[in-house]
Amino acid sequence: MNEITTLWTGSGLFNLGPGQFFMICIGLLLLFLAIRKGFEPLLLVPIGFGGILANIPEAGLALSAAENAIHIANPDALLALAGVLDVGYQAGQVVTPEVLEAFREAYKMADYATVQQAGVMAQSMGYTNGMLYNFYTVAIASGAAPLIIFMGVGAMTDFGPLLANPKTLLLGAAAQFGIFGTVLGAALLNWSGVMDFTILEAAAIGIIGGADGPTSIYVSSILAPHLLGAIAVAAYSYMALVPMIQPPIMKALTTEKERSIKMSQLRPVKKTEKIVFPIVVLVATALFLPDAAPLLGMFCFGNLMRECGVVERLSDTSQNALINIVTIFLGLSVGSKLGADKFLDLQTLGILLLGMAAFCVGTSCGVLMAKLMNKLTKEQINPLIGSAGVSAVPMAARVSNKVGLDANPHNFLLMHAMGPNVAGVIGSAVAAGVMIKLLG
Amino acid sequence: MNEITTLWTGSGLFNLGPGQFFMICIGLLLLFLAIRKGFEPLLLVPIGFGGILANIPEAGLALSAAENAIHIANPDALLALAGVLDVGYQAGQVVTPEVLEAFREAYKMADYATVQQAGVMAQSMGYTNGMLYNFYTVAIASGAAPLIIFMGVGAMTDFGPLLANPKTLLLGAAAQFGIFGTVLGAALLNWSGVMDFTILEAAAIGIIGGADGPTSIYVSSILAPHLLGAIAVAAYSYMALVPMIQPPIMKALTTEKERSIKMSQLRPVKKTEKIVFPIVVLVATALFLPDAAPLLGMFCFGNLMRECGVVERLSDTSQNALINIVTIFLGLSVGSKLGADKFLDLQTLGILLLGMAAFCVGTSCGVLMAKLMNKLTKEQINPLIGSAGVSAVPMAARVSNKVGLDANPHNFLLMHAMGPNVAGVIGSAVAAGVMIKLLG
Amino acid sequence: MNEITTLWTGSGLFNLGPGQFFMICIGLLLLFLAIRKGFEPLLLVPIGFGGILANIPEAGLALSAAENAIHIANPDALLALAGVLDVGYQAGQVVTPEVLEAFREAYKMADYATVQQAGVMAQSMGYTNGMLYNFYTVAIASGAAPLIIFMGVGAMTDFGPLLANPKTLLLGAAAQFGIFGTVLGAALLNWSGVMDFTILEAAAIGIIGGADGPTSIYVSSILAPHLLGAIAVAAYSYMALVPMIQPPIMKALTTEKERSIKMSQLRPVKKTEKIVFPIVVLVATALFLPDAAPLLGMFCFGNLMRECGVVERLSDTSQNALINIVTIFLGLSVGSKLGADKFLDLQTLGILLLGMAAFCVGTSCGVLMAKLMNKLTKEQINPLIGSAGVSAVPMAARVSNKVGLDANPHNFLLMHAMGPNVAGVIGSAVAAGVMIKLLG
Amino acid sequence: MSQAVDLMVVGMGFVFAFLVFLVFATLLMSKLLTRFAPPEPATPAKSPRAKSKAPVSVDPDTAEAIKKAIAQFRSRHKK
Amino acid sequence: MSQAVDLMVVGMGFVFAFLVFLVFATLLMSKLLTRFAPPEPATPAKSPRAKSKAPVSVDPDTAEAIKKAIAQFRSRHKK
Amino acid sequence: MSQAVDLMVVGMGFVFAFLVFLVFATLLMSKLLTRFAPPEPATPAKSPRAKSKAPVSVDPDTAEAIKKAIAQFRSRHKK
Ligand code: NA
Ligand code: NA
Ligand code: NA
Repeated sequence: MNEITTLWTGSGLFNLGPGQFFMICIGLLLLFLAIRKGFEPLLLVPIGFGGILANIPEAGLALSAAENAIHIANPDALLALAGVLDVGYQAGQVVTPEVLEAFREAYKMADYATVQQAGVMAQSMGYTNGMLYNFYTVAIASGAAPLIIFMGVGAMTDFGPLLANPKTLLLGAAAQFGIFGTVLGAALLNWSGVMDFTILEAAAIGIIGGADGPTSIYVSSILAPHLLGAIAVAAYSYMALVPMIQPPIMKALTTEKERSIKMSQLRPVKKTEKIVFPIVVLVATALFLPDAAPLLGMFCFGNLMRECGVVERLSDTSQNALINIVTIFLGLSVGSKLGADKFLDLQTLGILLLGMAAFCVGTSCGVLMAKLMNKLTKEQINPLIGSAGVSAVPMAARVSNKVGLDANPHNFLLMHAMGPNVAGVIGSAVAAGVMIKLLG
Repeated sequence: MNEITTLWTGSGLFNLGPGQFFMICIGLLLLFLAIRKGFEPLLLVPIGFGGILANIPEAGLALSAAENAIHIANPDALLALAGVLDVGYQAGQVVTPEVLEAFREAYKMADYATVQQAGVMAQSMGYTNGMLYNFYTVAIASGAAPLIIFMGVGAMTDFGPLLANPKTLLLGAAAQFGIFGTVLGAALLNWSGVMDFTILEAAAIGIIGGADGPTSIYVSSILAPHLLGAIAVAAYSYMALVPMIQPPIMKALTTEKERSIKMSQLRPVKKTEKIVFPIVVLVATALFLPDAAPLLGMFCFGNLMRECGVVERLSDTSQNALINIVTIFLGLSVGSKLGADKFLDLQTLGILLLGMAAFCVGTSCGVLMAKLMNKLTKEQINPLIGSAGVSAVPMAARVSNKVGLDANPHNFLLMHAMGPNVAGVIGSAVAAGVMIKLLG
Repeated sequence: MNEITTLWTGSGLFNLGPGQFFMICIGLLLLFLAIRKGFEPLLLVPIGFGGILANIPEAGLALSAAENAIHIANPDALLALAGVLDVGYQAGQVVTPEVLEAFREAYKMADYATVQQAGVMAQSMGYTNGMLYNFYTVAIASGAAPLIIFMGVGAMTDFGPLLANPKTLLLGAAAQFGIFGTVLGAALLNWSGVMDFTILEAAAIGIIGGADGPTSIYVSSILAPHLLGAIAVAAYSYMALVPMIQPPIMKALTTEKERSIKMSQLRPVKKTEKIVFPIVVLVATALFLPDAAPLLGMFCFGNLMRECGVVERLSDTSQNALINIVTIFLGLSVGSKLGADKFLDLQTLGILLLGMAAFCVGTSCGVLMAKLMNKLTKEQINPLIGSAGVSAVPMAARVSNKVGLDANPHNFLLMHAMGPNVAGVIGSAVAAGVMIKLLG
Repeated sequence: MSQAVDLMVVGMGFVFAFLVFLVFATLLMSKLLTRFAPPEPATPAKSPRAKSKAPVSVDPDTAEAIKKAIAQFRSRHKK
Repeated sequence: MSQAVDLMVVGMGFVFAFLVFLVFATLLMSKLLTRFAPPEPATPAKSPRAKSKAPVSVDPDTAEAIKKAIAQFRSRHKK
Repeated sequence: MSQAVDLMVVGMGFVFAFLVFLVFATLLMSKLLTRFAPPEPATPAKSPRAKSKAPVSVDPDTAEAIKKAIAQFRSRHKK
């Protein structure tokens, strides 16, 4: 019976390519790391699962209708698309892999209007967008999901420790050196001919050093969407590795005596200060860096909802139902970018290496900045809280606390480290705004 | 005053057709059954209400902008649409009911690109999509809502009983005979000339026998969207009737002695087994039936979130806020397909009859399969749990338990019946995938 | 370095216009009123914050891709848009402010198809829709957000007091005189030449008198979207001012003796009555005013979910997670309409004045209607509950209660005032339907 | 101008007509339900939207206290 | 007609094949996990969807009672 | 390459400038609020995101226990 052939030739077993097989293994590895090792599970479980779904052969879940039409390679459909995509394909021509590659390449290079038109044409011929492709379009391509998550993060953030000691903002600034240093590193790799990175790609990779998931995803969705999968995976993996990456660096850059510095207790902060602070940040953004307005605006909005005390309902929802819903779809959408053709590339290796470097540089600069501040002002700060400036809230602050306790079992740094920790969130959003302004 | 005429000629009383009146009564009946008789209220309350809304005369809530433009029959608008839809209508021509019918028919037959173009044109002339039409587009036409609900169902499903006794998967397989038997029945009706059903329609109707709401809606949205309303109503109604439909069949096919078979207690299941199982199902799907990947993928994703224990937040949200929100819009959207012109058709009668047959056949095959398994293996299973293979979770399992208690008041079958019950969900998703692969 | 110039010429400080500065202050004022004075914070916090975001110079958060392209004024982009928008602009022509104004004007006047085409073209050239513009499109332009909020309001409304004393529906009818009186007022202002208002604008402004946020937003999104920002701000501000606006009017129109009238206790209401009532309202809407079907349909649907007792899950979600999520985006979207060019206009002043008048007229007519009813029937009602007919649930009912307690410390009117209060919601939805029917 | 007058007359007329109809429909409904529907315990007319006015949110402190209370209750229960 | 027969044969065949495969895959998985995975406290097989059937919603009355109980507990705790 | 160097210099410069501005703006804000705003009970600086780290989810067992505790509390309360 014909039907059996259809089922067999359409099965995954028949079509599984080595790249897809490898990527499914990567997806399973991410699930393992998330579930057994506790690597940022809220994001890596959906990302890993989405990555597996995206690599199921023939399912085309991560492809648009036009990409599915090209994959299925029906001659009539190709002929119709050839006109739209401006590919030299004629009626009756044999459909070789080279021809399909030409279609794929043309689609990848096409502008917005052409992509739209190809989509309408493919849908008219009965092809449909894959589920993950739809999720990606709605959640990430629109820019909405990272911003909504950032709003929720704002609603979960307490700026109290930062307000009690505002100069820790400078630690959050210093740690952003990881971002720009990485851009330089990527440019160096490119200049030396080891790897190919455009300046846009370099900037998107650098933002991994911000240690802030939604910011990384937002920036790379604008500057380098094709690297989004690798960048998001690197960002969340390294954030999970913070307790392993940071302590050796922190110890290498500080003396036992510095690590034992006791900081004075934080002053109490008034409710009004907490209410006004997000508005101050918003106004500063409006005045100096409008391109950071989406990220910092939503962040401040979430924080204002939290602190103002009159919209508990909205604050609760943005911290719970809304952020959870968006996280599910954001994760699956990121997974849709883990297709074998996009991920299995030398660039991914570069991204992983540079991302790691970014973390290390950011950590170091935070610690060194703290030591520099100690040179300049009388009131001493424990340099261990400098490493918290990379953000990775609240993991990095806990690391500062733990390393501090190792040096002095009575020295609790957690509260002090929360200041640079949340400052790091602002810092990397500012860095993101600068990148988008200068390159976007 | 002119305004009074406008109000009166635009009122429902003035325009109410017999079909609309009848369908509003059907909507009220569904509400009555849901509220007073407890027929699957979570779905039938929104569906019934949506059905009433869809049949409010002149409101056009279930119509697209282009359909609304055709309904209002402004000559200029018709002239503009005539070009797009390729209808032979000329400036100044009298707008007879036949002309409007020609427009409607052309719109129904139009491809995706034409529908888009007609929509843009109608919206340019000030017509708007009805509220329910928008809901349908976003929730069902995109495929999203049934899949998200399936994710939530996955997050609510405990595979423990199935893992303790995996061979009950076979009962879930046998019960799917209801699906394919119904396809055959529909084809027979068509062949004998009693009713007209294409093979696509037959397949969409058959899936009612899967006793799984979201699967039915997903499949019919792909294979036969014009029957979606009737199919969804039939599926949920019969699921509610399971306690009435199944017991007589179960008793007719089993002896008192068989019904009294006591099953050994289920072995405890390890947490790790529960975590790995959804991944096993996903991999099996990827290898053998990529077309079931959206349904089974989302189902397994939901279940993995539930069992992995590290994403409680996401699991809770997908079981509560998210599934509830999507259920509301899914229900209203299904209701939008209860328009008089689509529902009041001989086909609907056929759907109701065939759907009922599907349930009966599925139940019978589940029970008979259990008896067959008892013939082949030593460890006896109570054939009453076979009927639970149709899914209709957890109603069918409860029916098994209740009928079992009638035969032996000390025999609790609930846990044993949950195995085939959840196996039935997988079984009908697999059947759905086969249909989509071979016909979609 | 070139980059510094880019940052400086792109900064808010460099580009801030006086209009934007003023509107940011308005946004801050709204936040102050919401947070410190408790002015309808659930809406005014998001609206105020959205208003600030919308006025951040150069960020273009409230602009579409095409508007952003026009703002940036790249000659190539303008040339491409000139063809679509039919603006007389030629290659090489100097881009003067007048030219840009011509583009803006053409875009504002363009029909749906042209706007779509300009959007695709602008996106092809790399411009993107602002975040708030996207929110507005999805939440308000589609009509979805106000309707979903209305569903939630329905799920929060108890019609018990109204059912116990149905003739209080008449008080809810009388208070709608505020709506139509305001339309007349706006027409008078237009006729006398003081201000320019079309009849559509007059109708949209009048609905402020309905004292119902979602209804106001829904109606103005259909009849006068350019006034939506001012209308929503006026509606919510005056609703917050109800405790200040109403008491003097109520006292002026009643004698001490009338205010002391004691009303007999409300009869208990059966559960079934509460279940059937929303269906009665729905059927009445279907028969007499299909154009009110979206608003009243969703309202009744929410109320049915609340009362039917079998879909608690859905009712809870629509009262909590769903309405909160939608409120956040509705608020931000309304804020996107607080752009300086739209808000800083003589019309806004007119809207504020007329809105205030609408509230006063509505309050008066409610009270006078109660007095008239006392003339005609034997069973006396306290005229203070008449003012609750403007809706503004539950604030207006509390005001009735408070003014009543001033006159007679043992006279609790709260329950009695809830009847006209919820009747006012129905009344203004009916008025909205009439407007949309006659003018939409 | 005359359009606004017409709108007011027709609009207010319609609003009144609709709500008067609703008064009678409601009275009729209540009468029918009282006569034909099975007797049930009537619920007293409560304040609308009351539910939403008191959202039950449990703060961390309270949650902790609850947990302690439960632990205590359980330990007592076992004895 | 013959298409429907084919669909039934192939479809049911595939469904059975898939689920039989799943039976063996599951048995194998359980065996492997029992052998290689670290021992853990096994959870008894519970009713599916049970969680959703009993949504823990706290009504205002209960909430108030909880708060009182906690207040009482706290005051006792201090003594 | 030179573009990357420029980006680093300008970028880090801007980040520092922005956050230094924010330090002074914050200090000024705190000073103004301390001087002009009405005195209020200051809240101690708490751990950020703490709320989300301890999501109050009540499992069925606990819920049941709560209900029992409440019932017990109520019956004692009546006495
Ligand atoms: Na950071
Ligand atoms: Na099934
Ligand atoms: Na009103």
